[in-house]
Amino acid sequence: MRIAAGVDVGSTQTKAVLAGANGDGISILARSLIDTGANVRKAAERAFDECCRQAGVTQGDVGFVVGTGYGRYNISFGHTQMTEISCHARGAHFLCPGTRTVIDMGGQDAKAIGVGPSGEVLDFVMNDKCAAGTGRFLANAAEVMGVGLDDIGPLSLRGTRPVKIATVCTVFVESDILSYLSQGKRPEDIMQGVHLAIAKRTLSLARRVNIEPLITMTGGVARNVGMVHALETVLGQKVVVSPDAQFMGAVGAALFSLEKMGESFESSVWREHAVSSRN
Amino acid sequence: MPLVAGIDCGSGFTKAVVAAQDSPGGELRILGRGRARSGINVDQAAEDALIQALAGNPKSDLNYIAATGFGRYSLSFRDIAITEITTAARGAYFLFPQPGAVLDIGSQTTRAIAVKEQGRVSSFKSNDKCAAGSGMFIARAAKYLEVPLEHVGELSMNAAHPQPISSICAVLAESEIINHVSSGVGVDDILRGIHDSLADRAGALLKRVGLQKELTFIGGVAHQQGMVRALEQRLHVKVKVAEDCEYVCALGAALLGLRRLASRN
Amino acid sequence: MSEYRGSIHQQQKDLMLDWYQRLDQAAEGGEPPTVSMMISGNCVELLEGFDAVPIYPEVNALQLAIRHQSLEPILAAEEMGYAGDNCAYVKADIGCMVKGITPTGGRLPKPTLVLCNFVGCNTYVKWFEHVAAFTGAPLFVLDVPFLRGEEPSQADIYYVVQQLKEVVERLEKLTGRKFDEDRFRQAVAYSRDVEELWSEVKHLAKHSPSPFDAYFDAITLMGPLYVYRGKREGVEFFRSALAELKEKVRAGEGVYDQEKFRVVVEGPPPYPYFRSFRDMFAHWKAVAVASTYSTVGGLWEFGFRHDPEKPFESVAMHMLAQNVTNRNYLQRYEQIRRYVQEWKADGVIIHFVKSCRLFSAGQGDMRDYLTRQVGVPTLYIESDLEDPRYFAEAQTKNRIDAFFESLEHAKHTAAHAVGA
Amino acid sequence: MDEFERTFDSLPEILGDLSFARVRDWKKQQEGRKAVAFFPVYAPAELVHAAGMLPVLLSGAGDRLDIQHADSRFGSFICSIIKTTMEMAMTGHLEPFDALLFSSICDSARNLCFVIKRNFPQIYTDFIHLPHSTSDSSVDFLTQEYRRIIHELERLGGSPIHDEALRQSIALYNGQRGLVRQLYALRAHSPHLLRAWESYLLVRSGYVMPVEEHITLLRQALEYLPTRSNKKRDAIRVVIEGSFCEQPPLELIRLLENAGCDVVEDDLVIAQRWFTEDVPLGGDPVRALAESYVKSSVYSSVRHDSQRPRWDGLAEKIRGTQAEAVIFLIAKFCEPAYFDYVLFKKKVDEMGLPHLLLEFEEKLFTFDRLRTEVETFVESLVFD
Ligand SMILES: Nc1ncnc2c1ncn2[C@@H]1O[C@H](COP(=O)(O)OP(=O)(O)O)[C@@H](O)[C@H]1O
Ligand SMILES: Nc1ncnc2c1ncn2[C@@H]1O[C@H](COP(=O)(O)OP(=O)(O)O)[C@@H](O)[C@H]1O
Ligand code: SF4
Ligand code: SF4
Ligand code: SF4
Repeated sequence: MRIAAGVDVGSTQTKAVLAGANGDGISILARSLIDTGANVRKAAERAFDECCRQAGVTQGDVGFVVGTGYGRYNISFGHTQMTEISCHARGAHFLCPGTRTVIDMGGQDAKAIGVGPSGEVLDFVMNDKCAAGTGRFLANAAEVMGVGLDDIGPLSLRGTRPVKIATVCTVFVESDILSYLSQGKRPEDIMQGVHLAIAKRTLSLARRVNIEPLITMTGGVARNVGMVHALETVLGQKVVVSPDAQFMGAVGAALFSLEKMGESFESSVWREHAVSSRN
Repeated sequence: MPLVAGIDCGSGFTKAVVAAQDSPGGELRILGRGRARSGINVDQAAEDALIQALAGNPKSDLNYIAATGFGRYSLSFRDIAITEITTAARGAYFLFPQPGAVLDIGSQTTRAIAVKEQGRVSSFKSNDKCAAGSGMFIARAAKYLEVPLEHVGELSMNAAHPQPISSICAVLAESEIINHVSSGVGVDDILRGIHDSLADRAGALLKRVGLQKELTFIGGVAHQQGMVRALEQRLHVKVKVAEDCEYVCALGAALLGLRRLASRN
Repeated sequence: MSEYRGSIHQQQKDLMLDWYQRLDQAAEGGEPPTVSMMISGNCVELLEGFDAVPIYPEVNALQLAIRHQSLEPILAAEEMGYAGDNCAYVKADIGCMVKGITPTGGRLPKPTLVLCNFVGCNTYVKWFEHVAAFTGAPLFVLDVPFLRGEEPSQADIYYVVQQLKEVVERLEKLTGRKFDEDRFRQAVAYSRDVEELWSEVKHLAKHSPSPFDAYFDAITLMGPLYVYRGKREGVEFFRSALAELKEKVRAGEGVYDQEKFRVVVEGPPPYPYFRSFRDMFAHWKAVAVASTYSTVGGLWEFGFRHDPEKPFESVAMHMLAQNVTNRNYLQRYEQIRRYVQEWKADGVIIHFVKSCRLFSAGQGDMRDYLTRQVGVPTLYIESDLEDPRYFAEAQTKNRIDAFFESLEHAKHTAAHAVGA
Repeated sequence: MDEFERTFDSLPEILGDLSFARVRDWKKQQEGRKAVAFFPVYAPAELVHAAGMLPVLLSGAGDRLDIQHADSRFGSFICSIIKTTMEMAMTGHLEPFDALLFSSICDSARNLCFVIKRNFPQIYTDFIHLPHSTSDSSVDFLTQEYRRIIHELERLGGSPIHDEALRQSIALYNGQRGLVRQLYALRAHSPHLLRAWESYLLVRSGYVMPVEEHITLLRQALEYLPTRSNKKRDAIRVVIEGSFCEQPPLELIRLLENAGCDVVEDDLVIAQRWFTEDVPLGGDPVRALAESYVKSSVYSSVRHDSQRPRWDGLAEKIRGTQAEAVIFLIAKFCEPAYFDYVLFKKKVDEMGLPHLLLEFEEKLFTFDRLRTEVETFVESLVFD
């Protein structure tokens, strides 16, 4: 069986996936997730090692590695790089067949991707200059409220009278929340307000691409049930979430790796790509 | 002798100044100043700040209370509400009596004001949507660089190789800053980098209202010498800082309060 | 570097230099007379009748941007009160005026006449109003009715011809010169020849590989096209250009050693990042086989020619219906569709420039038309043509890479279906 | 007579009604007759009226519609009214209309016209080129252009438009415009009798109700208002300039007044005055209408006349009303207004008047920042 890897070096967390292909199709062999931290290069290596360990293979067994995410050019062992946009589309197409729209909410950016019938990117928009409405916004809110990341989602679901969050600035939201707390508002209502605010913000951006079903949410924030629910509320449509949502970029990268292995390495674009990335 | 209070209900801190003036145009006596975290109960914060400012005098002696700042309308015991832009201009002009540009950087807002004779506002521009240009940015940075806010100023003063901050977002800048730390960049150089980026943003606003050779810098951030230095170097201007810079709006309010009082009786 | 550098690039430089010298000379002694005009649907032929020289503020503005000098005048204009969202061409031009910056290097004369031939661009009317207000130069607004239908009506043509004659009278008064009708007719004849040659050049891009880039290279050829269209030098220039490019076709030489993608580009380029923008395409060996921007000054590849038999009418016709800016938005859709299909393109790049609502307002709908109706992959990116502050290099590269990755992937899956 | 006061409460509903119920009703009553919507700023309503159709101004969706689809058609840096109009079209709100008219006011609006044409081919959508020059040939041209529109309307309505009918329509609209001028004169003279937001409602309602009804409304207003017992306010007399197309939220207009401004002149929906004098009734009515537009329109940022500069027009307004200040109330991303601001500002500075620039969007949620700016402006004038 052919083994290939995808490594998604995100701003916040680094994800690696090993995928294998044999006669009866493609399967995910291992996945690993670590905080990116300051040393991007190291993070990528650690994530990759961890994957190989899980799968019980050596790096030598891995035929091809595609790097993606904002830190993709820092991956020393990658054969080539691809944008997270292509990878998320590819991954979603594979794990959630029929996907036409991908909404990726990561640590520091949010994207919407229009996906074609064969998993190709039709169109996309991203917010990467302002942390408003990203995972970071939520993480901040959670911190101010003294709630763990895993709990904010469930908490917000319990809200009944969501508060109105005026600001979208990740910094100023603190003071909003604090004043609501001291006004005696219930944490679940505040959290629901926060989630809805982000959902609105994200969708106003996402609507620049034609949002069509099937809508798949990817990225770490997809692990937040409250956010998924908020998106569905604002959209008025169902949103699909794969258990591997946060790994979607890495999965897509791994799939591309397999495709690369399936063809000769002479394809000039890939070469040039790999070279240009080093300098 | 009329006793007047100016209260600046800022988004971060509430500041009060109590002043007296025996005759209109006569010499002004500042009885005291007070400062309290704003929180949500504006009256409470104002009360606390006012008590300090009254320096022992009973509150009942006050003839007039002028409220200013973001929370001015929430202050129940006010005689008048005036915007923080008007009061900033008045206060600044009182301290440095000549027309020119005034820069006010507070917790959540940055303002550039062009001031003309008698401290009248001729034009102004403000930024209150994005934290990247505000005192909050520094306050946060100081927090996770584990530097007390009071020391931010001189640290950044001593920066030898300011570390530019490329991100235009206070939040995205944080990961950038963390990378700097872990790659061994000095805290002072990082803080100065932040001050430089703040100075550039302030510069954009100031240019819109018109900036000459000099600039009066007020608001809490003016405490930070590093910021002052950054402004001087990036904008090539002489920066004048009022001592007790974050009380300037409260002072301006008190001054206008006195005028209203005079015109009343 | 990837792009084509033939002898015509030197010729082009020389021609433009001559032009600037004549402007400098006019700034010196007030002779020859000069007329500032908009590039789009310009009536440069008319000026020949007075031996007058055109001034194209846009050309100056874009030169400034390419040389990374546009920000200073833009900021100067914003300090005057122009909004961050005003067309940056205007801000750069006005900014230069007040700051005494000379975008061309040489001096610029105060125009004998500010001729506002705004075709389709309302912003242009404001621009020239302001220029006139700030310089005190006389202003003539040549009101070109926007193309509401497929073709201009008799009333439209009559209206424009009337005004062209008013312009002639005005210029006779201002220059004290008699309008030379024969020179005018001669100029129109030269234009016809230039258009014939230029159109042939455009059609060479149908070959694969294309001998030149119909966006980036076309822009370098646009200077002579607007300044020298009505002159013999123009005819000679484009004759040699055509010969040179034909030779490349014969030799099978393309822009890149191996042409990988053929695209159509809509919208003006980000001049402040012209070089790096081009590299982003070169990186993927993607060549533009056609572009709408190169038809701002005139749309000739579909057959229109000036006609010395009907000089005034054909000039009017050109202004009304044969340049991309005065044609209606749906005609631009149609133009792009023909490019995609007749020039055999793999995709379309829409470059939204915030300055220019004429080009950009509604490009989302255009993308909808192209992807759904025409079924061609379309990339939509935003920046600006003059203001360097709106170009995010990393993000733009990311988007362009993602686009070509998906084209690559589509070709690849078409070839042999691997994966899911 | 305080039942008239109640009209001020009812009008916002009528103006904000995106289902255009009144238009639907009108069509029901007038079996088979058509309604024609036109995008700001100007359209020859007389032609539509003479065709027996109902002319209605499309004035955006205020804060009553979420942009869900329009953003994907019109990108960043485009004003709100373009997007809300597109949104209304894409969400079926324009269904009551049989025709849409646009004109050459700005590049965004022009492109919107053709985008709508593509997406809604069933509606007759047309673009009127209003000349940007004032020569006699411009009058000839516009006459031809109007004849073209008349021809299209005749096709749409299935019956010819006679000169006599057109003359009657012109006479009606002359009357309406005359009353609006009186209304503005009243306000300029005694602003305490008519608040800006009230006159705005009175005038703008003339764009959605039949002109005959509107004339009645204006008559009643002019009768009633002088009898009001409001007392004079100590406020600054300001001219509002820049809101000729996209309209500010009503709350913003109120905010200006509460901050201490008396609005004595404004160009909100161009105050529907169009022309500086009545359109002549003799001769060829089509030509008369064209001539009035070319030669004697009230100035606006989307109409160009190198003979009579707009900034002189603003100066006249200021002098005519003894205004003490100018507030430039400009829609975000409105390029014509942005450009004119520069030369308007130059003029107002020369006149030594203070001025303030405010940017708005149809839809605003928080007014705090605007309030602070207006109050500061007022304070800078009242505190000596
Ligand atoms: N269990 C969880 N519940 C809610 N949010 C989570 C959880 N795990 C991660 N996140 C969010 O996901 C973000 C990281 O997502 P990711 O897609 O990896 O971002 P990036 O790729 O930019 O590093 C974090 O900022 C965090 O807010
Ligand atoms: N002693 C100090 N040293 C350094 N910075 C200070 C000091 N005091 C206040 N600041 C800065 O000033 C900001 C508050 O300024 P202030 O003008 O009071 O804001 P506001 O009026 O909006 O509440 C804080 O965010 C902090 O960054
Ligand atoms: S608004 Fe807040 S989150 Fe957005 S860029 Fe500014 S600081 Fe960053
Ligand atoms: S708006 Fe567009 S066409 Fe008009 S001047 Fe600006 S760039 Fe040129
Ligand atoms: S508001 Fe201004 S930019 Fe928008 S459509 Fe109206 S005139 Fe054009």
